[in-house]
Amino acid sequence: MLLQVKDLKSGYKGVPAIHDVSFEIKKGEIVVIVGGNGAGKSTILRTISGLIRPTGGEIVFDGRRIDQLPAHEVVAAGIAHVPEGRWIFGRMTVQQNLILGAYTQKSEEERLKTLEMIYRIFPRLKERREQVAGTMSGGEQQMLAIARGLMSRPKLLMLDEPSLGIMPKLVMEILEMIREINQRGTTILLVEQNVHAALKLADRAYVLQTGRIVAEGAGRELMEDERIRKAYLGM
Amino acid sequence: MALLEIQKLTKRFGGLVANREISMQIDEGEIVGLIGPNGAGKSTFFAMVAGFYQPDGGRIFFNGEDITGRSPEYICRKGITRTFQIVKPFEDMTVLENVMVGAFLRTASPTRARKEAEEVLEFTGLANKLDWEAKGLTIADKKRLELARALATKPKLLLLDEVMAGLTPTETLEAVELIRQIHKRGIALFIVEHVMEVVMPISHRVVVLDGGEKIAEGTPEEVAKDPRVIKSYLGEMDHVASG
Amino acid sequence: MKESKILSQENASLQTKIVSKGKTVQGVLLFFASLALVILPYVVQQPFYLHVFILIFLYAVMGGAWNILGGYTGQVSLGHAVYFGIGAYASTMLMMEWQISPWLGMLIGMILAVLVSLAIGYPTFRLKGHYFAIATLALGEIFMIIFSNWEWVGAAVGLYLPILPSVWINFQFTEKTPYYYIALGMLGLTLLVTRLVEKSRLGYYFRAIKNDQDAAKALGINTTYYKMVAMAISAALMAMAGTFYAQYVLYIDPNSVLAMSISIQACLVAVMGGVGTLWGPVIGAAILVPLSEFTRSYLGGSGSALDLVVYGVLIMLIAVFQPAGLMGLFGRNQARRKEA
Amino acid sequence: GCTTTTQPKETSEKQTEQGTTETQKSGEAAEQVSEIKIGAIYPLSGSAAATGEDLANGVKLAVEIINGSYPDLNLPLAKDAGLPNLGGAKIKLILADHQASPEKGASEAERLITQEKVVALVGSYHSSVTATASQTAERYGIPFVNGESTSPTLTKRGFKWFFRTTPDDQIFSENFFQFLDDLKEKGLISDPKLALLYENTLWGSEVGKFEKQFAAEYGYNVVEDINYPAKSTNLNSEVQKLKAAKPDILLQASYVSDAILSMKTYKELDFNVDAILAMDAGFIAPEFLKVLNEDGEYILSREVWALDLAKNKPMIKLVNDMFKERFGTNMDGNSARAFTAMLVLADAINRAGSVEPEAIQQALLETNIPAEQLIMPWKGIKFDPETHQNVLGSGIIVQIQNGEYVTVWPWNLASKDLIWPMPKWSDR
Amino acid sequence: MTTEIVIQTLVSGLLWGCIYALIAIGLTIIFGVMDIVNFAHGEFLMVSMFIVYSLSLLGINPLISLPVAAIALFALGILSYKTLIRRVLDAPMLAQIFVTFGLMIFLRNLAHLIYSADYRSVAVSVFQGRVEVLGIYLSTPQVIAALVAAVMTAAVYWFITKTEMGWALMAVAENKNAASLMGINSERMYALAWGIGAACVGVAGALLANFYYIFPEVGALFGLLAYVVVALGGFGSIQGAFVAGIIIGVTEALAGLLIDPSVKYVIVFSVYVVVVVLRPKGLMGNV
Ligand SMILES: Nc1ncnc2c1ncn2[C@@H]1O[C@H](COP(=O)(O)OP(=O)(O)OP(=O)(O)O)[C@@H](O)[C@H]1O
Ligand SMILES: Nc1ncnc2c1ncn2[C@@H]1O[C@H](COP(=O)(O)OP(=O)(O)OP(=O)(O)O)[C@@H](O)[C@H]1O
Ligand SMILES: CC(C)C[C@H](N)C(=O)O
Ligand SMILES: [Mg+2]
Ligand SMILES: [Mg+2]
Repeated sequence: MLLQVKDLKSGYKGVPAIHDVSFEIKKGEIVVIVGGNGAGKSTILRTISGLIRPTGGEIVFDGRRIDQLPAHEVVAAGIAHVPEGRWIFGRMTVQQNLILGAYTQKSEEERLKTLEMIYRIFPRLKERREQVAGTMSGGEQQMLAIARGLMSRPKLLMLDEPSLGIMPKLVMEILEMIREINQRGTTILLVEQNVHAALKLADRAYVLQTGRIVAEGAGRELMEDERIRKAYLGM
Repeated sequence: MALLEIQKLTKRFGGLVANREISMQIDEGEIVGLIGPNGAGKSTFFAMVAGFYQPDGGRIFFNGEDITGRSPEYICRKGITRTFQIVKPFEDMTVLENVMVGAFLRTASPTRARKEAEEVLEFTGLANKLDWEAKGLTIADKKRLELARALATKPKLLLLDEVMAGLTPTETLEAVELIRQIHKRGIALFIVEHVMEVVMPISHRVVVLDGGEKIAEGTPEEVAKDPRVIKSYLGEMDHVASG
Repeated sequence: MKESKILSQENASLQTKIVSKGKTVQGVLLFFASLALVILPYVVQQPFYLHVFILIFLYAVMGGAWNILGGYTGQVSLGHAVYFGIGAYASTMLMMEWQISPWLGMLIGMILAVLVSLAIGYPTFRLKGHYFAIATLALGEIFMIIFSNWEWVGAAVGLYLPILPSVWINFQFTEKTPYYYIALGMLGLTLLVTRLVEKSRLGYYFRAIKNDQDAAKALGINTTYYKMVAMAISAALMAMAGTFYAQYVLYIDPNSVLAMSISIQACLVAVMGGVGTLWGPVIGAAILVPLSEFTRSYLGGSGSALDLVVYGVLIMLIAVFQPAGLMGLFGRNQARRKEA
Repeated sequence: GCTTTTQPKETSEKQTEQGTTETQKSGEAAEQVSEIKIGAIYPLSGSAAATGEDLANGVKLAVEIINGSYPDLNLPLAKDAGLPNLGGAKIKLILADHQASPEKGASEAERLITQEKVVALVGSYHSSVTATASQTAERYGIPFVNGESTSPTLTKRGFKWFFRTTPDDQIFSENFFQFLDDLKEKGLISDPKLALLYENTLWGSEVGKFEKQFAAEYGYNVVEDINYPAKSTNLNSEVQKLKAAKPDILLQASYVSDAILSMKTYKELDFNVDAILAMDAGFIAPEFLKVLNEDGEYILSREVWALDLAKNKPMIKLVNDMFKERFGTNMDGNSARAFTAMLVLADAINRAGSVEPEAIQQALLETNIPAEQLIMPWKGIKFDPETHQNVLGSGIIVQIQNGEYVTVWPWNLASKDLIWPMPKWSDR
Repeated sequence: MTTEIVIQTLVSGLLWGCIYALIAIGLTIIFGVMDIVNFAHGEFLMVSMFIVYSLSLLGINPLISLPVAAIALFALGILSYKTLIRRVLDAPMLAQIFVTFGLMIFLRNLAHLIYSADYRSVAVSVFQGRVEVLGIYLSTPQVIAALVAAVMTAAVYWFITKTEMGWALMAVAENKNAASLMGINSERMYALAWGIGAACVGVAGALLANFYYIFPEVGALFGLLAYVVVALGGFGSIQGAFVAGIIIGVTEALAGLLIDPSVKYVIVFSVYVVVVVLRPKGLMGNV
C-alpha cells in the first residue's frame, strides 16, 4: 500500500470541506477521484501534499505518517502535486521551472537525465525552454506544470485537472502520457472532470460528493453505474 | 450589418506574431465559436477586441463604429464584455457585490443594481452563494461568477474565454443550456472553449486559429471535418463522439 | 437543487434579520456615543483633554480622507501631506493677504487641493502598488521643498497667523470648545461622505478597482477617472483638516504641514483602525493619538526616547496581532459570515 | 498650586476677569507655596535630541543652584535655598519633549499649563516650536521665558507673556560685519569676497536674509549665496559651487549634522578659505569637535558664551565645574543660555513674591540683572517694555584653537589672539 | 564654472551614487522576494554603523568589524523576519508596511536609548584620506565603498540568477505555495532573503561608518533615497538598483551644481516621477 488516507477531515478557516474521507492507493495504480464542482477533490490533494493541515484523520505514505509534515517535506518524501491552476513560475524560463521541479533531487546527473526524458515527452517545452513561462499560452503552461511535477521523480504523482483548458488533441495526449508515466513506475492519483476519459484510464476510482466518498470501484465498473452516469456523465 | 466586423487584425509580441491579419465578423444574435490549439492566439484576439491590447494592424468595427484602440471601458460601455481565461474576481467582495459592480454600468442606483445582480445570479445558478466572499469559490464557480458579472453589464456581445472549463459532463450540459438561455435574451456570443461538447452543439459558426492565423471557418460540421483542423487541433475524435 | 435554494433563501432572510437587529443596536450605540461627544466639553473641563479629543478628531479626519483613496480604492498614497499643506497655506495666505475669512479660505483650499490632486493623479495613476506609493512620496517631498523656497508663502520661515478677535468668522478662538465642535463637525462630515461613497456606485467601483483593475475595466469602469474621483474627495477632506490645523496651531511652516510624517500619520491612523471601513480611521485615531500624547507626556521628559521605543513596539504589536486593523476586533463576525 | 482652569462656557473677557480673581486667590496662598512648578519644553528626541539634552542640563543645573544654597556664586538666588520671598519655596522642574514639532510643542505647553499647572515655561530652542508653544502660553496668560531661540520675529509679535533673554539672529549677523570691519581696521583684510551657505529652515534662511542685508549695508561683496537643503546625505555640489566662486570668507549657518558633513567635504574636496564664520548652532555643539577632532580647528563662530570668559569672570568656571561634574561635559552656548533663562525667570518669580502670572509678568518687565550676576558676557538683562527682548545682550566670536573654543572678539573679551587666515588643508 | 569642477562634481556624484546603490541592494532583495517594502531599512543601516562604532571603541579595525557587522545584520534580518514579518505574511500590504514602520521607530529610538542622541564617528578608520587623479579628488573610503557596491551588485546578481538557491528564492517570491510543492522550504527562503538583504545593508553601513557621522537618525537620511533608488530601478531588480543609484547620485550632484542646491532633491524626485510615468515598472522592473 503506497498511500492510505483514513478519516481525513480538512477545510478552510474552520469551514470543513471534506469529511471523514478514507481511501487507498496501491503501488503502480492509477486512481481517479471524480466529483462535481466544489465536491472537495482539490482539497483532498492539497491536504495530502501539506498545503493545508488536516483537522482530523491520518495520511500514511510509504509506511510513514505524513499528515503533519509541511509541504516541502511531503515532496521530499516522494509525492508530487500538480495543482489546479498550474502555478508555474511565470517570471522564470521554462527550463528554470523544470529544474526547480527537481529541487529535492540533489544529484546533478540524475536531474539532467530526468530533464532529457521530460524533453522527450514534451518536445514543445524543449523548443521553448528559454521562454519566460508567464508568456506561454494556457495549454503550454499546463504541460509545463505536469512536466515540472515529474521532475522530482515522485513515487506518487497527484494531478489536479490536468486537462483543464487543453486542446482536445492534447487532452488525449496528456492522458496517454499519464498512462505512460504510470507504466514507467509512477503511481498516479488523478482528479479529473473529464470523467469519461479519466474513468477509462483509471484502475480504480472514487466518487466524491460534498466532501464525502459516495462510491468506489474499478473505473469501467463505475462508468456503467446508473447513478454515476446520471450525476456525472450527463446520460 | 454585422454587429462586429474585424479586418486584418494583427498582434505581435516581440518576434512572435500572435495574430496575423485575421478578419471575421459576427452578426447580431449569432453564437460564434473560436477554437484552435493552445497558444494559437485566441485569448490575444479577445484581448484586442475588448480593448486590452492595442492591435499592431487592422481595424475593429462594432455596430458600424470604429473601436480600434479604444479603451476597455469604452468598449464595454458600447456593449462588448469579456471574461478572463485566468479568472479575476474581486476577491474581497461578495458574489453579489461582484455582480453589482457589473450591473452598475447601466444604472447608478444601488437598489436597482442589486435587483439586477440578484436576477443574474439566479439565472446563472449562483444565487445560493450570494454572500460568499469571492475568494472562497472553487475555480469553476469563479468562472461562473465571471460570466454573471459580464452578463450584468447587459452586453450586446459577450466574449467568453473558457468559462466552461473544469465541469463534469453533467455540469457541462447545464452550462450549454445556460448559454442557450443567454442567447435567447438576444445577446450575441463569441466563445473560446476547448471542450467540443460545448462548442459544437451551440455555435452557429466556428472560426479556427492556428499559429496566429485563421485556418478555417464554417459551420461546426464543416469545421469538424476539415482535415487541417483535425490534424492540428482535434486529433482523434473518439472522445468527442463519446460525449 | 430546488430544495437547497429555498433553504438558502430562508437562511438569507434569517441573516437579514440578524443583521438588521445588529443595525438597530449599532444605531442606538452610535446615537449615545455621538450624544456623549456632543456634551463632553460640558463635562470635561480640562483643556488638555479637550485638546487630545480635538487631535483625535483631526487625525480621524485625516485618516478618513486617506481611507477613501487608500482604503477603499486601494491606492496607497504617501503624499497626502500635500493636500493638508494646501489647505493650511491657502486659508492662511488668503487671510493674510486679502483678509478673507478662513472659512471661505478653507473652501478655496479644498478646491485648490482637488485641482492639485487631479494634476498629481493623472500621470501617477498609471502606476501600481509600491511604484505609486513612492511616486506620491516623492511628489510630497517636491511640494515640501518648493514651499520651503517660495518667498511669498514665507518659505522655510513659515507663517505666523495674525491673532484675531475670537469670533466665528475668524475661525480663531481663545477657548478649546469651539475648536472641539468644529473638529467634531469635520469628523461627522468625513464620516457622512465616507458613508455616502460606501453605499453608492462609487463605493462599489472603488472597491472593484482595489481588487482588480483589469477586471474593473472589463466591466466598463474607467479606472483612471474613478481613481481621480477618489483622490479628489480624499484631497478635499485632507485640505479641510489642513485649514483646521492652521487655525488651531496658528503657525505653519513646510515642516509642520507638508512633511512626510503627516502623510504617514494619516495612513497609519487608517491602517491601525482598519482600511476600507467607515469607523477604522476613528478607532485608529482614538488609539494612536492618546498613545502618542500620553507616552510622550509620561515618558518623554526623560529625554531617553523611551516613549518612542514603546510607541514603536505598540505599533508592531497592533500590526502583528490585528493586521486587518483594530476594526477586526469588531467586524470579525461579519467577516466570518461572508466567508462561510 | 495655581489654578488657571477656565470654564469653557465663558467668553474671553469673562475668562480674564475670572483668571484675575483666581490668581488673586492663589496669590494669597502664595506664602504657603512650597513648590513652584516650571515647565521646560525641549527637543528631547529626534534629530536635535543631543542639543535638547544639553539644554535640559543647563536648566537642571540652574534649578539646582536656585533650590540649594551656594553662597560662593554671585548669581541671582544662589545664596539662599529656594525663593526667599516665597518662604524658601523650591522650584520643581517639569521637562517635556517636543520632538522638534511645532504641534507637539503647543500640545506640551497646553498640558504643562493645564495639567501640571506650571506657573511659567521656558524653552524651546527651535524657533518654530517656540512660536507655537509661546502662543499657547499667551492664550493662557502664562509667562514664557525663552533663552535660546533666535528668530527675530518671535519678539515682534506683540506678545504680552513672551520674554527673550538671548540676542537674536539680526544682532548676531550684524556682529559678523562689525567683526569684519574690525579686521579691516587691523589690515587683515581689504575687500574680501564673501560666500554665504545656510540651511533651508526657518533659522537658516532668516540668518541668510540678514547676512545679505548687512553685507549690503556694510559694503561687502557677496560672490555666492547658497541655500541648501538640511538633511542632505552629501554636500558635494554645494562645496563645488563654493569652490567655483573662490570666496575669501565663508559665512555658514548649519545644524550639527550638516556642520560635520560640510567640514568633511571641505577637506575631501580641498576647499580653502581664509575663514569660516559660523552662526553657532552645529559648530558649537559638543559633538562637532568630538566627531571632527583637529579637522574642526580654526573655525570662527559667533557665540554667546565661552569657557574662557572665566578669565574675566571666575564664576563661569565654578558653574562649569558643577555642570561638568553632573553631566560629564563642559557647558556650551546652549546650556549656558538655557541656564540663564531659568535664573531670570526664577528671579522674577522671587521678586513677584507670588506665583500669580500677572505678578510674574510685572516682575519680568522690571527685571534688571547686572552683568556681574550672569555667566553670559552680556551687559545685563533688561527687557524692552514693548517687545520683551533683552536689550543688553550681545554676541562674541570664538575660535576653535587646540580643541577649545576661545574668545577672540570683541578684542576686550578675547583670551587668545585670532589666528588669521586659517591654514589650507594641505598645510595642516 | 570650470570643466574641472563639473567633472569633479560628476565623479563625486558617481561615487555617492554607488553608495546609494550599495544601500539600496538589500532593500530590493527583500522586496523582490517578499513583496514587502522594509521601512526600517535605513535603521538597519544605522544599526550596522553603530556596531562598527562600538567595535571601534574597543580599538577594533573597521576592516574586521565589516564582516562582523554583516553577520550581525544577517542575524537581525532573520530575527526581524521570524518575530515580525512572518506573522503578517498573509496580511494586507499595508499591515506589512506598518510592521516595518513600527520596527523603524523602535530601532531608531532604541539606539537613542542606548547611545543617546549624540553624533559620533569611528576613530580608528583605516580607509582615510583621498587620492588625486588628474586633479580630481577621490575620497578613499568612498572609492572603496563604490567598488564594493559594484562587486556586491555583481555577486548578488549572480547569486539570484545563476544559483539554484537564487532560483528557489525567486520561486518563493512568485508563488510560495507552488514553491513548497517543489520541495522548497519557503520559510527558510524568506528568512534567508531578510538575512541577505540585511547583511547587504550591513556591509553598506560598515563602509559608510568610515567616513560618515553616526547617530540614531542617520538612517532617515538614506532610507528615503534608498526607496526612491529601488523604485526607480524597478522593485526587485538588482541591476536596476545599481543603475538607479548612480543616476540619483549624479543627478543630485549636477542639479546642485548647475541649477541650485536648494532644489536638488526636487530634480532627483522629479527624475523618479518622470521615469516611472514613462516606464511604470521602473528602469528594469519586471514585477
Ligand atoms: N481557498 C479557499 N478558501 C475557502 N474555501 C475554499 C477554498 N478553496 C476551496 N474552498 C471550498 O472548499 C470546498 C471544496 O473545494 P475544492 O476546491 O476542493 O472542490 P473541487 O472538488 O476541487 O471542485 P472543482 O471541481 O471546482 O475544482 C468548496 O466548497 C470550496 O468553496
Ligand atoms: N504578453 C505576451 N508576451 C509574449 N508572448 C505572449 C504574450 N501573450 C501571449 N503570448 C504568446 O502568444 C501566443 C498566443 O497566446 P494566447 O494566450 O492568445 O493563446 P490561446 O490561443 O489563448 O491559447 P490557450 O488555448 O492555451 O489559452 C502564445 O504562444 C503565447 O506564448
Ligand atoms: C542656532 C540656534 C541657537 C537657534 C535656534 N535653533 C532657533 O531655531 O532659533
Ligand atoms: Mg478542484
Ligand atoms: Mg487562451
